[in-house]
Amino acid sequence: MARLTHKTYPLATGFHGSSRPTPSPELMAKYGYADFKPFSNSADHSDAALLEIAQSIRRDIIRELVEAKSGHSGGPLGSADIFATLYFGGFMRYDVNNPWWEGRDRFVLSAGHMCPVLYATLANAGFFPKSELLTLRKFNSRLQGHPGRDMGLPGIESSTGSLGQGLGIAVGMALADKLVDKNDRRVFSLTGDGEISEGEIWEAAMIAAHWELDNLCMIVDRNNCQIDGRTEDVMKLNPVGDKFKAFNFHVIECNGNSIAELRHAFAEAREVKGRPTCIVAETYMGRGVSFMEDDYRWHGKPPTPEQAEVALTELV
Amino acid sequence: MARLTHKTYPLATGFHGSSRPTPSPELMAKYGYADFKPFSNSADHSDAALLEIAQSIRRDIIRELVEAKSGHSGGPLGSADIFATLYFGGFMRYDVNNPWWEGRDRFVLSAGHMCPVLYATLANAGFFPKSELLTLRKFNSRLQGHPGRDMGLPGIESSTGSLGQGLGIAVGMALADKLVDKNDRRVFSLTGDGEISEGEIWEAAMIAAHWELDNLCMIVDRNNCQIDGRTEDVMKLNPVGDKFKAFNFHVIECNGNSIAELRHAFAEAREVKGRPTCIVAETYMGRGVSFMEDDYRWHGKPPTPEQAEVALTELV
Amino acid sequence: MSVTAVKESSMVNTASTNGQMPRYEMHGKKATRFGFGEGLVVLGERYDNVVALGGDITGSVMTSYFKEKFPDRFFSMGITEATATLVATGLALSGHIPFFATYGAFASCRNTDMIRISMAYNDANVKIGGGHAGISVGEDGATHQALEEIAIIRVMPNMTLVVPCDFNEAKKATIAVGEYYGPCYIRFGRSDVPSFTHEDTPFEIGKAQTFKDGNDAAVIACGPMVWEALVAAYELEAEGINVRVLNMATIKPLDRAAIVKAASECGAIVTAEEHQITAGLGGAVAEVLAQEHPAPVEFIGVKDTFGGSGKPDELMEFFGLTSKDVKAAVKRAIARKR
Amino acid sequence: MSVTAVKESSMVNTASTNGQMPRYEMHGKKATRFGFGEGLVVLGERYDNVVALGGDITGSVMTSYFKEKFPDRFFSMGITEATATLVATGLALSGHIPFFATYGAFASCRNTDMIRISMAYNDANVKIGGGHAGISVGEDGATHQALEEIAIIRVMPNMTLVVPCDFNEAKKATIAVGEYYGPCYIRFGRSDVPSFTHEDTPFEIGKAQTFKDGNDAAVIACGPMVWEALVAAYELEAEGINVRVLNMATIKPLDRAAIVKAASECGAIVTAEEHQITAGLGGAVAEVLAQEHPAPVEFIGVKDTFGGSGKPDELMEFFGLTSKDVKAAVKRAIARKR
Ligand SMILES: Cc1ncc(C[n+]2csc(CCOP(=O)(O)OP(=O)(O)O)c2C)c(N)n1
Ligand SMILES: Cc1ncc(C[n+]2csc(CCOP(=O)(O)OP(=O)(O)O)c2C)c(N)n1
Ligand SMILES: [Mg+2]
Ligand SMILES: [Mg+2]
Repeated sequence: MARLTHKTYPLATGFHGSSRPTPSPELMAKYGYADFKPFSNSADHSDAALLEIAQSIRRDIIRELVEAKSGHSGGPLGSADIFATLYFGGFMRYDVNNPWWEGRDRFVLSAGHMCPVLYATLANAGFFPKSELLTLRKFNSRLQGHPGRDMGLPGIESSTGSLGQGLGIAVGMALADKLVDKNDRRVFSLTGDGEISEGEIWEAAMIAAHWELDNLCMIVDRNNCQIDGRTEDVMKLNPVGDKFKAFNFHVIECNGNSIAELRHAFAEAREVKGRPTCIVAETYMGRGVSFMEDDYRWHGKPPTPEQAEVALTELV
Repeated sequence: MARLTHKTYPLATGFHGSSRPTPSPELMAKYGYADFKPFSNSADHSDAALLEIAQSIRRDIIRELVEAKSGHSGGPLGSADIFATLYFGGFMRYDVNNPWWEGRDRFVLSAGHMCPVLYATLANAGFFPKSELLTLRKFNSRLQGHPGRDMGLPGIESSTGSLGQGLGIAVGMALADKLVDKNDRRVFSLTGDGEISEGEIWEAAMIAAHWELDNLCMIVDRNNCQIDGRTEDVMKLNPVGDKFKAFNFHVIECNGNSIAELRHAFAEAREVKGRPTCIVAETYMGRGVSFMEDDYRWHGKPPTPEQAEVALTELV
Repeated sequence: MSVTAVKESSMVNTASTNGQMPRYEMHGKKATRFGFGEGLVVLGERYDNVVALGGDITGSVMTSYFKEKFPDRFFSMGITEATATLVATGLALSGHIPFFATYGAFASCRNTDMIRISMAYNDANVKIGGGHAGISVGEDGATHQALEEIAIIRVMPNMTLVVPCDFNEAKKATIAVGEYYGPCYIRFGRSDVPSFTHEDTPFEIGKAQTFKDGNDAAVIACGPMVWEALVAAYELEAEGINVRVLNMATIKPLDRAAIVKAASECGAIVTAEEHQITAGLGGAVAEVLAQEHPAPVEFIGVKDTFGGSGKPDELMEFFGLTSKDVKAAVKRAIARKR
Repeated sequence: MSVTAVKESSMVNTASTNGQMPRYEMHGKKATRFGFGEGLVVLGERYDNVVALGGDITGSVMTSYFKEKFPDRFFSMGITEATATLVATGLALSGHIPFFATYGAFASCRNTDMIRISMAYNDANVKIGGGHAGISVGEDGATHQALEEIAIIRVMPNMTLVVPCDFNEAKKATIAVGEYYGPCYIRFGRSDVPSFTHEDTPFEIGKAQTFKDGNDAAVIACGPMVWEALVAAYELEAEGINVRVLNMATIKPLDRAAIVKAASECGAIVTAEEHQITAGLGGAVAEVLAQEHPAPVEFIGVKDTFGGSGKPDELMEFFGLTSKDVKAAVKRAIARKR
């Protein structure tokens, strides 16, 4: 029997006939992007080293957003520690020189609006040059306002942006790996906390547990904030952990702004057998920038140039 | 300030220009429908009296289905005790002579395919003559294959048939009663158990709990059966009670084929304050008909005339 | 133009078109869903990366065949149409060719956002099977009678939409859809409908097939309405009216050339579909003609209302979806020729 | 027909149409969503059974105005578009007039099954507001640029669909929709667009409004494309081409008579919408013309692709949605006249 395959990666179609945006040399110099050396992915990194990477990601989020003049600050900053730990702490296998390597672990950003942190993470890992971060949300950029697979950006496994969908896609990937291809690849997916009010999250959870997808690790960015206010005011989510437990997940609750706790959580998740894991990571929206921290009004706003300067001095 | 109202009940549009189907006098005589006296709705009924009504409902389900030659036997028979207790045990206020009475409690059948039991219940209560039961699923009948509000059948509060939708409608009704009109009407809704794999059930649950709709009582017909097999094989639902608890419901687990237990459950639900109630009613699909009981293959099949005869002798 | 006038003018073309094409005959009746089920098994035999997802009605939409034959490549999703579409996307992005089938009402409406963003925008190689198309579903009634999928699916960029006309074509179309790259939707029905195509009747995604020649008018139909169109056309032939019948099995990408050719050679068009008269095949044809070759079109379809319970035949008649209706529409269309 | 020929033939009509209608001028820019927000407040003031549901973006779709003014009649639903539609249905079946608004992509796609069965089949008096229509959304990109709602909503029986052209009309349309019985969808946009209608500009559900007279061609437009059409028409007037501009604010029920009249008096039609070119307003117009008065139509819309990030203006230009595109289309349409 044969396998019917069609070349699908990278798509990189973009806006046909239009060229990609490129940042000016001045801008690149301003941010010192020209001589950036990517960080490595290794279990040997100390917590301090991972925190340094997280702060580097945060600085890049600020730069992305201030140049884009629109986009989401709060969630990305709050979850930078999660991304640093996951991508640089040796928990995810990937090859920046061969981004579509068949053996890679995969990450699906279910909360698509949080893409600035994913883009910054990928750039810090060396998937593409940091300069490209400065094209976020610009016409024909590979860094779309919400991830667009049609743009072919290395490291983007799926288009997302409609809340509640990415987790189901991740479940499909985990199912493919564990039950069809029977390999040892792992799949990670991050959702916002407001996002889990979407019913598809619970459908996906039920399916993942039914099929005992222990190669799936989802992370809920529990920052208690969404657009219209505090989550418990907009739509009561608590007790989040109990919900996933009742849906037959292995649940790990941790401080999502603590590299040490996140490392433990990801390490524990890797050992779980017979059920998927949900890491409920308690974070602060806007973490690291004093005037943004824990304030839901920063969900979807970029900093002004002045605010960005302050933020960059705080994020050291 | 004014209230803008438009006459909306009953719609009764049906298939314009077509007449309603009518069963033959012979058929009505065969089933003894001509001299049927509706049962009353009263807390004074003994358990035995309610069981008798449940059996009457069951017989009518068999008659509906054998005449329709298609439709759902299993769920309706299994849940007849729930309907008998709810509609005739004094838990729901309604007036068969004024079916759209403003003060009525409302029932939304979220599992629309189970309508034969609802139709039989309404006929046994006197909402419409029993003879009409014999028009189930026939061209231009008010008894559609899945409830159609356009037909204007008294007692049908909403069209349903797409699983997972009725509960959300019931939540909207409960919200209207408790928080907008601030009256003491209650809303009931029954879902299948397979049905709760639909994500909208969990969205609706979250919303009901967020708004503390203690005037909402949902019932899950926990018969462990759905079309493709046993629920835990098709999609693992357990622990059902824990799921609703984690979604901040007051949960009552009971034997859904025991009138006594159901009475306690509905009575308890009525007293709960600050949260909606979910009665997880453990039933047997096809209850009361030996060759159907607990067999998922009877989900969506009518009895043959021979089987119907046997069933009617068993259902005394 | 009176009917008499129609007859006379149409006489002119009779000789040139008569007898050039094989006449399609009914050879039994079988629902198109069985063709879908069998086609899926063929795909399973050919390719080991074809997988299927169940939506708790596998025995109705005939994914049960695949499930029995390839239990290791079948995965039950419970009743979660939205997320089943997402899981299929995840499988597709992993190099598999997932089929997810359920009733068309839920296969196109419960998951529309997922079709749009996860399936179509991702250009993911997911195949959705939508069963219980049209009001011929019968007794289940309006909620289960899918009449909106053509509009909903064809508005989505990147999607391919196929509506086979009978059992044989459904089988061929399913196989073709499986071997074709891209997000696809295939629509099929519950009730038995005439079988009239053969194993060797041509089928190609994106190509209309001429099932009967004629130049007085053309009926462009899809699904089981193709048979109704043929019956109407054969009957009209006896009246001296030569009607071309196009089987427009692919709604997207649409065979625009065949439509323009039909309009320019016949001058009058009838569209026939078991779908809302709004935004469906009729709409697609009208769009092409408006852009390329304006011509009178008569629409056969459900006239912007919901269905209801009843016997399939009873409903088809009540909703105006029979060969009789096609015939009358052809005459109206011809009468509108200038 | 060459452009020169067009000019000559069009001269004939100039005198009869020139100067008969007030010329619309831009008086500022304001997004239509603000009209929706303000209209909803007016309804709240008029009727105490008007209620609103929030989908966690109340500040984007301007239900925030209602929320501030009538906190007791506003209910947050979290991010649950499907179930919010159901809750709205329950409220409507209780005699209330619920408005639920969110981004159009989710207001029409995340809840399509709910719109079909609970809202439309129930004929429930629910009002859905779909914001962020079209690619003028800008930087958020394709997922958030709703381009499919017209097709999805107009295929549903019982639905009413309104697409206002500017701030003033959005406000009037919202009030009208609230006072009208039945399931309705109103579409509005995120970005500032020219304001050009006035408080007393007529608006009626189901009626097209002629915003400019002319008999050489007619542009039938909806939403902010009406302004682009007017600009094109005024520019063409200087070239001696008299273009009628119809504001087709109601897509369903459609003002068929106005379309037929435009075709018969002008002989060439252009449709313009910030929507997929497939199955939208263009499709609706093509359907009417095919059935009643075949005529050449040129379609302005997004050509069956997804959008993407960029500045609104940049995108409108790239996707061919400017007055320049309308102008060119008018010339093409006239060239196709016979
Ligand atoms: C289906 C859908 N509905 C609504 C939106 C609009 N939206 C984008 S982000 C967001 C809030 C998400 O809250 P949360 O998941 O907590 O993310 P955070 O605010 O913490 O970044 C909303 C409502 C969307 N993108 N998708
Ligand atoms: C949205 C939707 N998906 C699928 C169906 C088809 N369907 C009807 S009943 C049913 C099984 C429901 O199982 P359960 O709720 O346990 O009811 P029971 O079999 O016990 O009567 C399915 C899948 C439907 N009606 N609606
Ligand atoms: Mg949050
Ligand atoms: Mg069940």
